[in-house]
Amino acid sequence: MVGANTIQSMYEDMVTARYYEERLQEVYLEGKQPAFDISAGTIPGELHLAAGHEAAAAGVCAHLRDEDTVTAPHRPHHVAIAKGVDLPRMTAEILGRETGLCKGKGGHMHLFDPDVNFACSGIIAQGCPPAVGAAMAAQKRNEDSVAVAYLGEGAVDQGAFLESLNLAALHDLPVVFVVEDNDWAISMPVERVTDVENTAERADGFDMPGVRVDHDDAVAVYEAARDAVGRARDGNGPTLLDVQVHRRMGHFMGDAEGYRPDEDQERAQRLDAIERLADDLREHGVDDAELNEIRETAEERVEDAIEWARDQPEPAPEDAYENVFVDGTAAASGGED
Amino acid sequence: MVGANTIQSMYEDMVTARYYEERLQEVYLEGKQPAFDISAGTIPGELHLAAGHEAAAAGVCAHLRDEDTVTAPHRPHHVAIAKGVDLPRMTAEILGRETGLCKGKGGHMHLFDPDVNFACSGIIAQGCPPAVGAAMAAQKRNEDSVAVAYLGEGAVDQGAFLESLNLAALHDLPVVFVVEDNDWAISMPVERVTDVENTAERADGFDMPGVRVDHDDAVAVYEAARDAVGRARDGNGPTLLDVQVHRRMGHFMGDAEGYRPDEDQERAQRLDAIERLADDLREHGVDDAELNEIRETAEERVEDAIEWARDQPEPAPEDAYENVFVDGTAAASGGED
Amino acid sequence: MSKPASDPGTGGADRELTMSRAMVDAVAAEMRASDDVFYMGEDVQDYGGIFDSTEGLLEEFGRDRIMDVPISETAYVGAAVGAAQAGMRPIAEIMFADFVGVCLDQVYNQMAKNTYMSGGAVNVPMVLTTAVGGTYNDAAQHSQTLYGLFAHLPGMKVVVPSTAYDAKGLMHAAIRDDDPVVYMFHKRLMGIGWMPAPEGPKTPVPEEDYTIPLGEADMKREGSDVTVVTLGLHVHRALEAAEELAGDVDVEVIDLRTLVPFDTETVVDSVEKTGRLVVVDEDYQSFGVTGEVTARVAERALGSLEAVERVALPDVPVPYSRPLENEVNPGADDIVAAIESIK
Amino acid sequence: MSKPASDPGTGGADRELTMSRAMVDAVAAEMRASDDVFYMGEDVQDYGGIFDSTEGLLEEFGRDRIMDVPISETAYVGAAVGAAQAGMRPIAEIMFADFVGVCLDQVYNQMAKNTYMSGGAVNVPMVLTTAVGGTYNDAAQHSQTLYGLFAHLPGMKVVVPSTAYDAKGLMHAAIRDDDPVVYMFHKRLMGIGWMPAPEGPKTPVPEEDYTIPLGEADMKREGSDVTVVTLGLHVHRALEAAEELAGDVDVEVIDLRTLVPFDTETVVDSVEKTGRLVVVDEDYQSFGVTGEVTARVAERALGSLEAVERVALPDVPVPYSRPLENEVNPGADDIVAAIESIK
Ligand SMILES: Cc1ncc(C[n+]2csc(CCOP(=O)(O)OP(=O)(O)O)c2C)c(N)n1
Ligand SMILES: Cc1ncc(C[n+]2csc(CCOP(=O)(O)OP(=O)(O)O)c2C)c(N)n1
Ligand SMILES: [Mg+2]
Ligand SMILES: [Mg+2]
Repeated sequence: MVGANTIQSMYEDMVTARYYEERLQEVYLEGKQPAFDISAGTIPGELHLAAGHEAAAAGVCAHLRDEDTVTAPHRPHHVAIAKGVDLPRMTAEILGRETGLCKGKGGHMHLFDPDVNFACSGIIAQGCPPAVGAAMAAQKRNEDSVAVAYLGEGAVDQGAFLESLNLAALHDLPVVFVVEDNDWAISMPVERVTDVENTAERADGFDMPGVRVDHDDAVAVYEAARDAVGRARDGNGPTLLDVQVHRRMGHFMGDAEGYRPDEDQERAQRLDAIERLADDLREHGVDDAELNEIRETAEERVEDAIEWARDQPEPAPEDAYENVFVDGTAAASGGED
Repeated sequence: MVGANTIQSMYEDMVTARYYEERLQEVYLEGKQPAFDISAGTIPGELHLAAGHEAAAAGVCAHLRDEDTVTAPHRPHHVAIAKGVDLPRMTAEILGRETGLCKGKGGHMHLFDPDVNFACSGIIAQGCPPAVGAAMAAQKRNEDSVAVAYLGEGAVDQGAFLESLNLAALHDLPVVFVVEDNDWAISMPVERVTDVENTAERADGFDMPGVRVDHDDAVAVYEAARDAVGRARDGNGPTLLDVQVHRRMGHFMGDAEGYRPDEDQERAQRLDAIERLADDLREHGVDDAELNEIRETAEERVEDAIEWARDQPEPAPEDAYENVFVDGTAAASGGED
Repeated sequence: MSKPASDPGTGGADRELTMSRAMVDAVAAEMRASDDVFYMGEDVQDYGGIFDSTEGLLEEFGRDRIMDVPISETAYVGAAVGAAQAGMRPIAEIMFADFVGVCLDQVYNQMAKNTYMSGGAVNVPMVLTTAVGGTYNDAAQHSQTLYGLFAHLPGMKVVVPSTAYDAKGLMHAAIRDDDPVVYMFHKRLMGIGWMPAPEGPKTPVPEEDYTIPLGEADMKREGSDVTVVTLGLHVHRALEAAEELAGDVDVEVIDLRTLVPFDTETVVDSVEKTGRLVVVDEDYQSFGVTGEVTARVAERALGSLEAVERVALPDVPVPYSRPLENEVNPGADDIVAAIESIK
Repeated sequence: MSKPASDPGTGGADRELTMSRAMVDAVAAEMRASDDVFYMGEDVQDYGGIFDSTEGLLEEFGRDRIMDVPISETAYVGAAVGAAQAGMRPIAEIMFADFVGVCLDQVYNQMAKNTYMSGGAVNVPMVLTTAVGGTYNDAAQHSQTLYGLFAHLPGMKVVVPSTAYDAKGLMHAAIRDDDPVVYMFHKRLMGIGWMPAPEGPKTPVPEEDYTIPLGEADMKREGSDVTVVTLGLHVHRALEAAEELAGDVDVEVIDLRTLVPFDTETVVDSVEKTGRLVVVDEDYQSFGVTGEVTARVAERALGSLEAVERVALPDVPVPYSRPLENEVNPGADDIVAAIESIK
């Protein structure tokens, strides 16, 4: 059984993440209207929001500690929030500010918070091998920390993922692979890119347990992840979790989803893991006033982060030459050295 | 049932291939004794011989026509022979001669014979995607030709192979993947690189039939391949065949196999698919005189090829600048243009 | 067939097209002409290509010829290699050039080498299309051009159009070419609704087919004082810089258009006239395009060369934040400064 | 710490080592000093590395620290990235540099960029070792050096030793470096039993630890008439050429030793002295090392530069057959000819 406190804590993460994405959407569109120009506004570049994915983040990360490593793909915010990444500095990073997690160099697809061992990569499935490596480090050091690699269902046909399964299984490494199956890889429905209905089936061929969670029910994810993270932590090797989630927004901001049937979009709105979890909390005796309070607290946290981030300075142009190497070797092997 | 003619034809391929490798081994060592110098002698560079793999070549290629495509890896000769590659010109290529299949530019890991649609690549598993592409071309053109990609058991953890399985299954492409499991990837035994006992298990997770042939019994391979090639030709999609073979020689010439237990090497010598097939032929009433004759004919063919190849001229140095592009664009975008 | 941007197209009657429309125009014409041509990529069907590279093709050619593929670049780029060797003329798209790292082996060890390794027994008539470039804050993994990487590895031709007119002619040439051609289109030039292009790339484009031979640079502006050699987006930034300096410095702007084969003659002739060379590139500076152009000139016209400057990405990954990306991606102002420093 | 080849090591008492022994010596010392150092690669356990790069290490350090890995370069090179970010100091080997195409993304989009993309919040203290080079007829997919490819992509340091003395010092420096270092060792220099090395690479090597700072080129021979800039195997070919010309032309030979960071000063100073530059490289000529070296000199010392020649692989894949490979891989005779053409 999953206790009320746990459910409430997941609920907090999820409403924070949802509200965060909704607010980022608004901030992103600032300066991009009426004509949408990707390079204009408060947040330029691509922005991939994860509304509808929250259960996969909260349900798994509930089992993680700061020492545990998480790698996320191009759609990382909900996972970052559940992993405890510093929200104001993450927001400052997304806004390209000097005090952002990465001094404005990374942006929303490349968030690094070493305090909670969170990292991401914008290249499909390429977060998997480094997660395997973090797990390898833990194993070699006899530490019981684990690593979790998140990826989309569109990423499961990429060599980096498949090779990682084998390497993790071979060394019984403490890794959990979490596939967030939102049915779409940009405009490509899952049937267009693989014949395999759920990725958990692939685990078998790598001698690894694979578990499918058919609904984005945070409690169900939590339970599946308890086993998976527990196995890893106990030295019993990796697990593949395949979690059904729903993409409530476009692939990236500006995606009009012309390719997407209305019913599919409606279904994503209807099947809301957050509402489901609110019902669970109500069953545990949490009343609507309390739920409201949780939501308000989350919203305040998000607003504070955004407000703080907006006030942060942009980096100075010459900062661009720093940080290629940590030892201060000149940025430019060719430039004005 | 497999008829005597078929068995005899496979036997011919296999004894040809075996004798070819034995003779190449001798030719390779010419000029490399007493001190072994890889760049000296009649055949310089790496040489990967396939003695002990013959059943996997003969059993599958028996079902193929010239129009069917085969891609082979770094250990290609037995497959080339079974596919009907021009033996004298192949030998001339291995000896680096002007009249070789590739004018001396390819060498033994890069043999191309478009007359029988044979190609190879020395990069692990990278022959798989082009085989998928050849199958795609056949499907688009409504031709019933098929493609076969050969790879070693050490290659099954490489992204190129795994991605290819998915793409082939997705489009029901006429491809057969043939894994030649010789238990070793250079010095790495299979247990050191994967937990999966036979690769056929991996096929499942890509929605593809996987068939393991546990002994390098050419007749068993033939039967498994009949189904697999037949399925492909009939438009019913790809199959993965995993065939146990045995590496009777070192990984490459010069490999002293210090890492290999004596029993393992002895076992490889003992389990000889060619002898097994000779027994089958005897059961079909072929007597030893006839078997001898087959072998002698094969040996003569090999000797002729080697002799012809030795007589061929080396390419002129300036030929090095030709063939970067087929249209005669200067070889050097930078050189003396 | 090569025409200066100042008078592109065959006459005033030509429609003006964006670069993406011109590119698609050529693909469509080649697909009509031959069933052997087909297009594979991610999101090329219903989406029409993230950067409009296949917009409208699905309707005419259907899902067998405009193929969405799994996110398995190694598998489908390699499949294009195999299909090309089997006699078809596939076009495979890598959505961003930045992603070539997941499939480089198929690109440089197979696609580019099979012709040579086979002594010409086989050839690989395919086109590899890919989007390049920054300027919209997409950070280190989605903003590279990697021109130098592709051009360094032998066996593939490399094309970089800067205008609609060139885009069409180069695409016709690329598809008809019997060798593998990498066709690198700059996102900022495509004329995509949500990524406004500068003025230059939209040009008149003839309805009829025409090819621009691979290996011919194009003088986009004549001048006598300084030679600016560049490609892609930076052709337009160089032209802007040239306009800004007009009257003061007479700047010649050469658009390389293809990196392989390389048109050494046009570049050298120009420097022999002007004596001054500025090489401008959006790729990383070191071990890339700017070094190569400089070296070719130094080898052949050292006596004429009075000064040389390179303006390129200063060997840092592309940073996200606006002031940082602006700092490292050469602007017209940086080109002006470089010209002025040696004029 | 940098020492000319004419007097390598710390004194006559030093043992002579092959390059592979010197490299292994440094790895072993670093592994003794820290449990964080471990080595992953194919055939690095019982085989000791196909090119002797780990010979003898298994016995001392066991299978947990000298790890054979599946033929999954993306997975294990990426695992090294992850382990390095977690604070370890992994060494990952790509058996041949030619294979980097199967894992380039982990190399250039992750290993090389994570430090920058994180604004320095994380770093990736790993070493990527890899064998390079031809001369033994291993053809197009097993003979490349790809120096230019690695050096072009920002965020990784790139090291190419040419002697045992340098190999040890550079390996110590590479492992201790807090940034990713690509350590490219030439097969022909390793002193492998079955691939005889030329005379030069086997040198006296001190027992004790020492580092050679990354970014310092080494003058392997002083001279006043012509500067030859090169690296790897071709240092020895250049020295051979210099000896051959001794008395006639006084040749200076600079061994770059590291490509990133690049020691521009040593090269430019030399050319300012000699006025003549020959750049020699085993990698493909265009868009690579020879162009970059030439451009750096042209930018900074155009006035002193009287002549320049490039001698490199002429943009063809490496052919198999002996006369063909000999033709394209620059020999001492080609270097002599280049020097004579501009002396
Ligand atoms: C190697 C590589 N190929 C293509 C892309 C472009 N791309 C970014 S996200 C995406 C779709 C990913 O779909 P999925 O994995 O299901 O994640 P989702 O976006 O649905 O969360 C693609 C194709 C990329 N980033 N990397
Ligand atoms: C991508 C890549 N990595 C490594 C190698 C080096 N290599 C060549 S053959 C080989 C072992 C292959 O083993 P297997 O696939 O079982 O084939 P076998 O040699 O046993 O026939 C290796 C590691 C390579 N050629 N390509
Ligand atoms: Mg998805
Ligand atoms: Mg094997």
